[in-house]
Amino acid sequence: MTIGLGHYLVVAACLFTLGIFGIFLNRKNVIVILLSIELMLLAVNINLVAFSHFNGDLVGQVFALFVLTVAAAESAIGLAIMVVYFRNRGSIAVEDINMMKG
Amino acid sequence: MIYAAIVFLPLAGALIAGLFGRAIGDRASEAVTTAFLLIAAVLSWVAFFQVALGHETHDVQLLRWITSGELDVSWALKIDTLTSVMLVVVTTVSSLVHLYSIGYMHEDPSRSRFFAYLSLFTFAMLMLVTSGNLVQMFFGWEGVGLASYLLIGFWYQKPSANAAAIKAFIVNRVGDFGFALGIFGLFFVFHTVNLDALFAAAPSAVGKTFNFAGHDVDILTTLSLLLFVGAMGKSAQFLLHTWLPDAMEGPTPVSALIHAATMVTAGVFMVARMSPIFELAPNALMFVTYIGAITAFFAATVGLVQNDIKRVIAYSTCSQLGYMFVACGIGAYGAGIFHLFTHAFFKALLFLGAGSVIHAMHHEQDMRAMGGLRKKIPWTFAAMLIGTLALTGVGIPHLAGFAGFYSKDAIIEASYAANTPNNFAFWLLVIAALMTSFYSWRLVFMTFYGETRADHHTYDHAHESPPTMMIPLLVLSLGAVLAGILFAPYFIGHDETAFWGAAIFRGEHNHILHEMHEVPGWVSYSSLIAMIAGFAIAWVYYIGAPWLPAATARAFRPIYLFLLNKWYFDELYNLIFVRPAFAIGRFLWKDGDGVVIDGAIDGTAAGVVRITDRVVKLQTGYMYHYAFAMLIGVAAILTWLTYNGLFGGVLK
Amino acid sequence: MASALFFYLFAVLAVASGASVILTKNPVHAVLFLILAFFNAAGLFVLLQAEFLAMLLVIVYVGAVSVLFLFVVMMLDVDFAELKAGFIKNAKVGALIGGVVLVELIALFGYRGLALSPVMNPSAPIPANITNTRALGQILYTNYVYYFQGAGLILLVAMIGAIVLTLKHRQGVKRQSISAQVARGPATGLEVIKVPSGGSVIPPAVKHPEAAE
Amino acid sequence: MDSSVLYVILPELILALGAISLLMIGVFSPNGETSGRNVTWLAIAVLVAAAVAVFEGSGSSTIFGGAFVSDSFTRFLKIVILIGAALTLLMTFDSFSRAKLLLFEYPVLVLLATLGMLMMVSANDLIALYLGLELQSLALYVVAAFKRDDVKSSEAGLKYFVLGALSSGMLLYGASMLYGVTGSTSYATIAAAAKMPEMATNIGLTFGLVFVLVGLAFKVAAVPFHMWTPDVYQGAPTPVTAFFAGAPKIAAMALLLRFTQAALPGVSSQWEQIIIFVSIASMALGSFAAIGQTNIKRLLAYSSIGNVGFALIGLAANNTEGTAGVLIYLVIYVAMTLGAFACVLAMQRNGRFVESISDLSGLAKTNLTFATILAVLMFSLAGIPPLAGFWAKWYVFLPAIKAGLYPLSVIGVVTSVVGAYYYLRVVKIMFFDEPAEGFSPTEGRTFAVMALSAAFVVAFVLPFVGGTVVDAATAAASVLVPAH
Amino acid sequence: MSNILSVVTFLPLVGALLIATLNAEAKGNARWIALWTTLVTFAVSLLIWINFDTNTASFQFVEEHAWLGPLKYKMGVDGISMLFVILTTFLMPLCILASWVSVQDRVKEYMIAFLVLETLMLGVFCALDMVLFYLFFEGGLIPMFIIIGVWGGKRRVYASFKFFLYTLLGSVLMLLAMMAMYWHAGTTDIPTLLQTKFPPDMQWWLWIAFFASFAVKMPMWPVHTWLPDAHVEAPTAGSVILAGILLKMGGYGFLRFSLPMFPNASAELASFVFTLSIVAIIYTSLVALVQEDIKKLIAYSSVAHMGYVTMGIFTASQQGIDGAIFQMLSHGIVSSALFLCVGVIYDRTHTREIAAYGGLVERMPKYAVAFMVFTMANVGLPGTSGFVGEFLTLLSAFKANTWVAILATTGVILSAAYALYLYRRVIFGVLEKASLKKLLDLSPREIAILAPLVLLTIFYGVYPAPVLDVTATSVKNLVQNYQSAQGTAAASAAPQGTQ
Repeated sequence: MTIGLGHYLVVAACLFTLGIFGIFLNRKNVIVILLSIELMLLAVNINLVAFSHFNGDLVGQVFALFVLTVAAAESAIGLAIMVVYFRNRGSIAVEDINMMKG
Repeated sequence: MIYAAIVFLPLAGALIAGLFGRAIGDRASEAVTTAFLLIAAVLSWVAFFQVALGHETHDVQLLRWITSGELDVSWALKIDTLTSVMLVVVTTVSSLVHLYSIGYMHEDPSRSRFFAYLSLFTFAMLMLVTSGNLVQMFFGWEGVGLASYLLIGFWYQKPSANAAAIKAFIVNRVGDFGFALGIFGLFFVFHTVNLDALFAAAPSAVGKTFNFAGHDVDILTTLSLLLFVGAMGKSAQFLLHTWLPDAMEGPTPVSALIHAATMVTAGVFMVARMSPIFELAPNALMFVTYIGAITAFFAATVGLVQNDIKRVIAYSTCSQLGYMFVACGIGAYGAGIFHLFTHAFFKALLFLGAGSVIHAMHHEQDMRAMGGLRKKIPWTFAAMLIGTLALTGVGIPHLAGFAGFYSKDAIIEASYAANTPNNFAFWLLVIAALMTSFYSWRLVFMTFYGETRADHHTYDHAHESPPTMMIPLLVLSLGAVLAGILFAPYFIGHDETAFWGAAIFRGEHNHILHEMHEVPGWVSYSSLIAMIAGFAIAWVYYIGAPWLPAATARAFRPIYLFLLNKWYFDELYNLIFVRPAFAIGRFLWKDGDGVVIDGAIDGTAAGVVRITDRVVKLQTGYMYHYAFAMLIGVAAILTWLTYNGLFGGVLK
Repeated sequence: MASALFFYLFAVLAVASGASVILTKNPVHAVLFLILAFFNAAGLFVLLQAEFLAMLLVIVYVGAVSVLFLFVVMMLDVDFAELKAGFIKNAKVGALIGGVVLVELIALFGYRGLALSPVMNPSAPIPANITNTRALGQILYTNYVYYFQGAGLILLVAMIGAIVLTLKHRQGVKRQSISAQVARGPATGLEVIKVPSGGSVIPPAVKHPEAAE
Repeated sequence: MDSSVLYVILPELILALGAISLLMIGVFSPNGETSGRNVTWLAIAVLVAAAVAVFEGSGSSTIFGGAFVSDSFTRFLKIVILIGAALTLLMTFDSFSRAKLLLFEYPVLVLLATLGMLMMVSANDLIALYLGLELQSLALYVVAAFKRDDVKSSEAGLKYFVLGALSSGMLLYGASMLYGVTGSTSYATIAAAAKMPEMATNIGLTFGLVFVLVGLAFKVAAVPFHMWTPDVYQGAPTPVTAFFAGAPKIAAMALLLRFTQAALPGVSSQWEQIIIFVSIASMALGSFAAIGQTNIKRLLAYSSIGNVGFALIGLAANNTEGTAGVLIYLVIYVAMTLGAFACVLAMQRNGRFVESISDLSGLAKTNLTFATILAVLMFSLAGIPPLAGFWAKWYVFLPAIKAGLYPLSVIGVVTSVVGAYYYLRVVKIMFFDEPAEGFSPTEGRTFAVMALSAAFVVAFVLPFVGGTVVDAATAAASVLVPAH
Repeated sequence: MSNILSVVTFLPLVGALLIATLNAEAKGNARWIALWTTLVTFAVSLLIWINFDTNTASFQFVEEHAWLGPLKYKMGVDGISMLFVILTTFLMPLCILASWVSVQDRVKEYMIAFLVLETLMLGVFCALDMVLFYLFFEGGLIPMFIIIGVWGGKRRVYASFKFFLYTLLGSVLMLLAMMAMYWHAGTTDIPTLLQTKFPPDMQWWLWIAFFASFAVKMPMWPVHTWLPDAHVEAPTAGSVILAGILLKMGGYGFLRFSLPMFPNASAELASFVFTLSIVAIIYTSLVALVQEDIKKLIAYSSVAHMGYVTMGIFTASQQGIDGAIFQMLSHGIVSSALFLCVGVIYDRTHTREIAAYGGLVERMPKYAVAFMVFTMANVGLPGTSGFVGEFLTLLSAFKANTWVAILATTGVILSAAYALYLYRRVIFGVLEKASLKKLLDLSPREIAILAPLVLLTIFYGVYPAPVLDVTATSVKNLVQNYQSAQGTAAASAAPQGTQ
């Protein structure tokens, strides 16, 4: 039984879908949304590394490296915005983020 | 040159009176218009002698009018015998009416306007009769309609006058609808609307057909009929007659001029003018005969029971026009025009006489409120008497008679000679003659004889009219007496061919004028008998046994009401045309435009707003919904492309 | 065989902990599950011979980012009792749509297999005889310097952003201004006030309260 | 690496170094408000300097192993972006100083975001695309929430961030897929691989393409990836919104153009379908949803969604004229949008900003100049000739007709009529309704932007204005999509 | 002389700019500048007319400059467009005069709007580039929208939106068609396009698209309902422009584009147009009969009259097209005059309800005369300008299809009915209403407005040659080309038929 590219991609696909699920199924907590985004990026990284490995090309890993970097920056900004929001609103419940609509 | 003067002097008068009437005053307006008309009348007689008796024809080109492709219409005057006869009739009667109106209208505040209208009418009528092409004729045709409209509605404060004016215009337009289509058709077939060219080309179209309204029909018959529809409207023939009695709402001189002597005869003139076409369409002519005979009969029946003095004369006019059309229909155009000519004198006389009566009675028109006026206004009575004698056609066969005697009897004889099916034309005309005699004398008796039924004040103040009104009566009386005897030889007698020249066309098989002189003797006397019978009955009813009319009316109440209500034509038309038009109009407006079209538009707008509301509701403000929307988008696109990719093979 | 075993171990654990991240109600637990997921992903990376990235994942993510999350969760002091329930409202439709995507993705890899481009000429082939870290290091600062600088700028933005958003200049807090203290001399540090007889001394700081800030 | 590379990336260098220098200046200058003001002016100067640098560039060059490209296409867009960014900065002073937001960080972030946009425009590689995009996006997330005491602003930032992160996740997932199946992140290689006949039906390529396009569609706010737009436009401080509506859209559209036409010409039939779908959806939604709006910023948000739909028509046509059309559309769109937002900024009463459309009531009576300018912009947005908005539509529909996209074109023009309704409504409120209380006098810099954009919109019909833009755009487009 | 068309087109714009520089309080100056501008424009346009060569069908006074890319700024007139230019410049001073007193609010903007509108309208008739044409054609919506919306009546908002969106919807489809034509012919130059033969299938679609625009503009039934609303709400001068010129753009468009450029489609779809025209004539006449608002009645009658125009145009014969052009010009004079007449009494009593009037002739005899002349022209009485066009179009309709002619001719009856009914209710009758008892007759200014219209109405009724001569050659050329196109289509269709 050899583990091929497809296996890794399926794992990534599952994680990616879970990440998306996490964003719109979660009604309560923004933090979980941020975590979901991390999951998606993780899935992307698995994809990239898997492709890199099976294509014999290092670029995938370079890409993954930058994705990791950016993801870290993104979390920082996301958390900062969340903190600002929390200060204004006293809540991070997703259902409360509803001042503007229509 | 004089022809142009004849035509345009009235226009000049109209413009002066109309535009500057206020500045120059009513008196000056009257003077100018009347003077111009008198000049025109004199010139017309000159022209008559030159053209009709001197056998000349003239064509005067004035101005280019409508030029478009092969259509080339000019303002031009075509003067031949027919025209000159009409010129004489129109200008003479018109000038007399002008003169008469000076007296009749002297209390009216807007006299200058009245005279402007009268002159304008005269101009339009002259344009009509002098026209060398159908479009200019149409101009005159509609122009007289306009003037008629203006004059009927002259007393604009009266709602009835306004209604009558509109009715006159619109019913005339119905006729014009046919006339216009006739013109279009002639142009379509012959590529010209100029009379001479049309007449030259007409024989080539005999027996040919063209597609009209989806059917292949005979060209000349169809076009003649269409033209005749125009004539029916203008000449108030059966079915399109309803406007004429109502037109009596206008001042009486107007009735005399327009609704007796001139405008209503335009239809007859037109049929005579177009004789080169009609003659080639025997079926159309037959239709003309039918309509004419029916009108003569129908109008006479209604005239029997009317109580308004002017309405009686109006129905009489209508009836007499029927005679003229019968004459044309059977090919005796000369007789028709001759009757037109004489009728103009005595009918104008009757109207102006009636005007004089009305003037005397302080604008009372109901004969039931008159009676015994013989002594109060003897001159008027005399004039009316002459008119009645002329109208009923009093005369001794083969010897002499009043004007109507010559012309009317000629038509009756011709109608017999024409051999219409069952001689219907002849019999209807004879019966109509009887009725004519009856209602004419009824009018005389009710107005001038017996005890007065007017209130004392009115009766006591009844007085003879001023000279300006009496002079026209005198002149017209002369005409009513003499027109027949003087001109019969030319119009229908032995000089007839030379007199008419090329103005009237008769087919090779048309020998009607010859045949009418050879009818059996009883035919010649039939009209005389009818006339006497009518007189006798009238005498019995209104002098001998004054209770009889009421008794008869009671006994034959349905018939009486039927006649009194003019065969219920107005009601019928109201029911099937006027009210539906308004109802449909309102329906189309409110439901067609309002509900359907605007409803669709506003509905679309409302739909847009509804969609907007939904779309806006989608924007809930919740992030997870936004994310969800994105996911749906992705899923949809992916599914679509996958479906195509996996199963469609080609991604297109 | 062993690698297959490990693959399944890591894969199942990664997916399971990923699922737990979004399903658990307590955000602290969620962060912890995320850490677990990252660990397992790092394991997968090792299987794919991307050791450097595996280590990076552990160090950067587990060591820094996740801890940051935990820190924020604690700091915000969210009332967790309030955050329970209320999750499953549109779950069915959501699951359907999400499921469709997932099925399509998996179908993509399973049904036909993922056909790779026939023209594969790697721009940076994986060198055979040097370590993964070295190989990456060799190209990262040369061929990919542009990206490297770009990533640096991104981190700069993150830094500025985090500061500008969260740094609060609280009102009424006395801050030390070293330069002002150092630059203080007699001219500014000393004020001679003539006290009027019978009056009181009002310090300037009280007279101009805004200057205290 | 030789110095010619530096010359090619000179504009980016100016921005990067400028941003960092300004950051230092800001940090070390004592007075908050004054330093914010000065730094903003300096930032404008940096942007102008960068624009000059772009303008001075010439020729086509690809550097950094194909990751960065500079040609007339990129130069065209970069100039528009830089001008747009500079003008938006020009509008910030008054508004921000009132809101006590005139911090030096803002211009620095704008500079960095702009740098990100320039990188996006020049991106010729998936990684470069991603990095540019993120540089821009992260800065934008921050500035959206910049009014940190304001709950709406922070909500805007949060929404923008979460959804933006989701979209970049998708984009990345797609990018990874593309990388996987083609074996490269470079556009050129991807294009070469995608041209192979067997790749035409490659599902992996399709999936990658879809996910990347979805990510980009999010950035240009195309339906159904637009949902963030109205909320963010409304919530963010107005100058920030003005900035959002302008430059980033151009950059994202540039990405879209280059990505589709340079990287994936081989599978154009696939992405054309997506673009058509997204374009129709955007035009329709932009037109319909805007009708119900009462907040002018939300209105402009929907308007921008609709406009993106129109711009995408040019891309769907997929020919030189179409690409040129998109470029022309973008220029005109930016001009109109900046003007419109300048007008929104000028809507202040007693020192407070008002954003309700009904606040414009009867403006023609109280301030005719203002009303006229806004009316011109609205008519232009509605696409009425001879104003620039008409030409924008002309230049995108023309290629669509050439490409035979009749249903798309018909739907497009019909929705443009629906859309005209809400632009007209603004005019109606200003001109037909009874006047409300007038606005405070407009600040000079804001007015300059208003007037400038109105003047541009009106003068576009003249050959030396419109002609210049059209010629430049055509030249730029022919680099990307050579005329057949 | 070489750029006289540009001069005449943009003169009003110069005037508008001049007014824009004025102080807002300077109402009087704005009026005078506007009046002088329009008068000078009229004078210049007369100069064009005088120098117009009636013997050639080609475009005259052509000027051409480079514009955007392949588009050219190209102007020129031929026999078809010449007179519309004159009509426009002629009506403008009257509009300005008509607004002299009635418009007191925002005079400056009002005058600017009108002058801008004049430029755009003139541009429509002079443009020889399709896109340039479209520019002017659509651009006119803006000032008209403002005019209706700002200076209009109660439901002005509804009316202005309906007007704007309705006409816009029509013309955007035309825009797409223009693009398709551009790709087919490679140019937007109208003279070149006139020589271009489009494939019959394509013609069909193009025809439909152009029809969508022109039919709305015209307006033809059933897309006419914007017109009554727009007219009712527009200020007097706005109605005048709307009826006098804007409606003519539709007819002009048919003559300039549909008929000559898509002759095969025109022939195929002529019966469709006839049907709509007939419905328009009868339907709207009946609707006019029951109107309670004077302006609405006149508006509906305009729709009916435009029915003759479309009918005449699509008979594609010399008489039909001559008649259609003449009808448009005449309608431009007559319906404008009628709207001005309504304005005269509206200014005095501020109502347009027919029921609010009656017996006006008592107090306003001069007015009654003028109104009568226009009513009669509206009815199509021979001797007024209304007759010539109606007559020619009906004449040609008979040639095309007798049913069409018959049904259309019924309009002659109906028009008499509604027009006279209106006249009766407004002018005739007893002057009972207290509000009317102190009315004054026409002021010298109003006489100055109406007198030229009265004169022209009668003059062109009696002597239409100046108009018909101008159009003749161009129309002849158009008809010839149309017929030869039918010939070639038949020839190319024949071999297919035998296969």
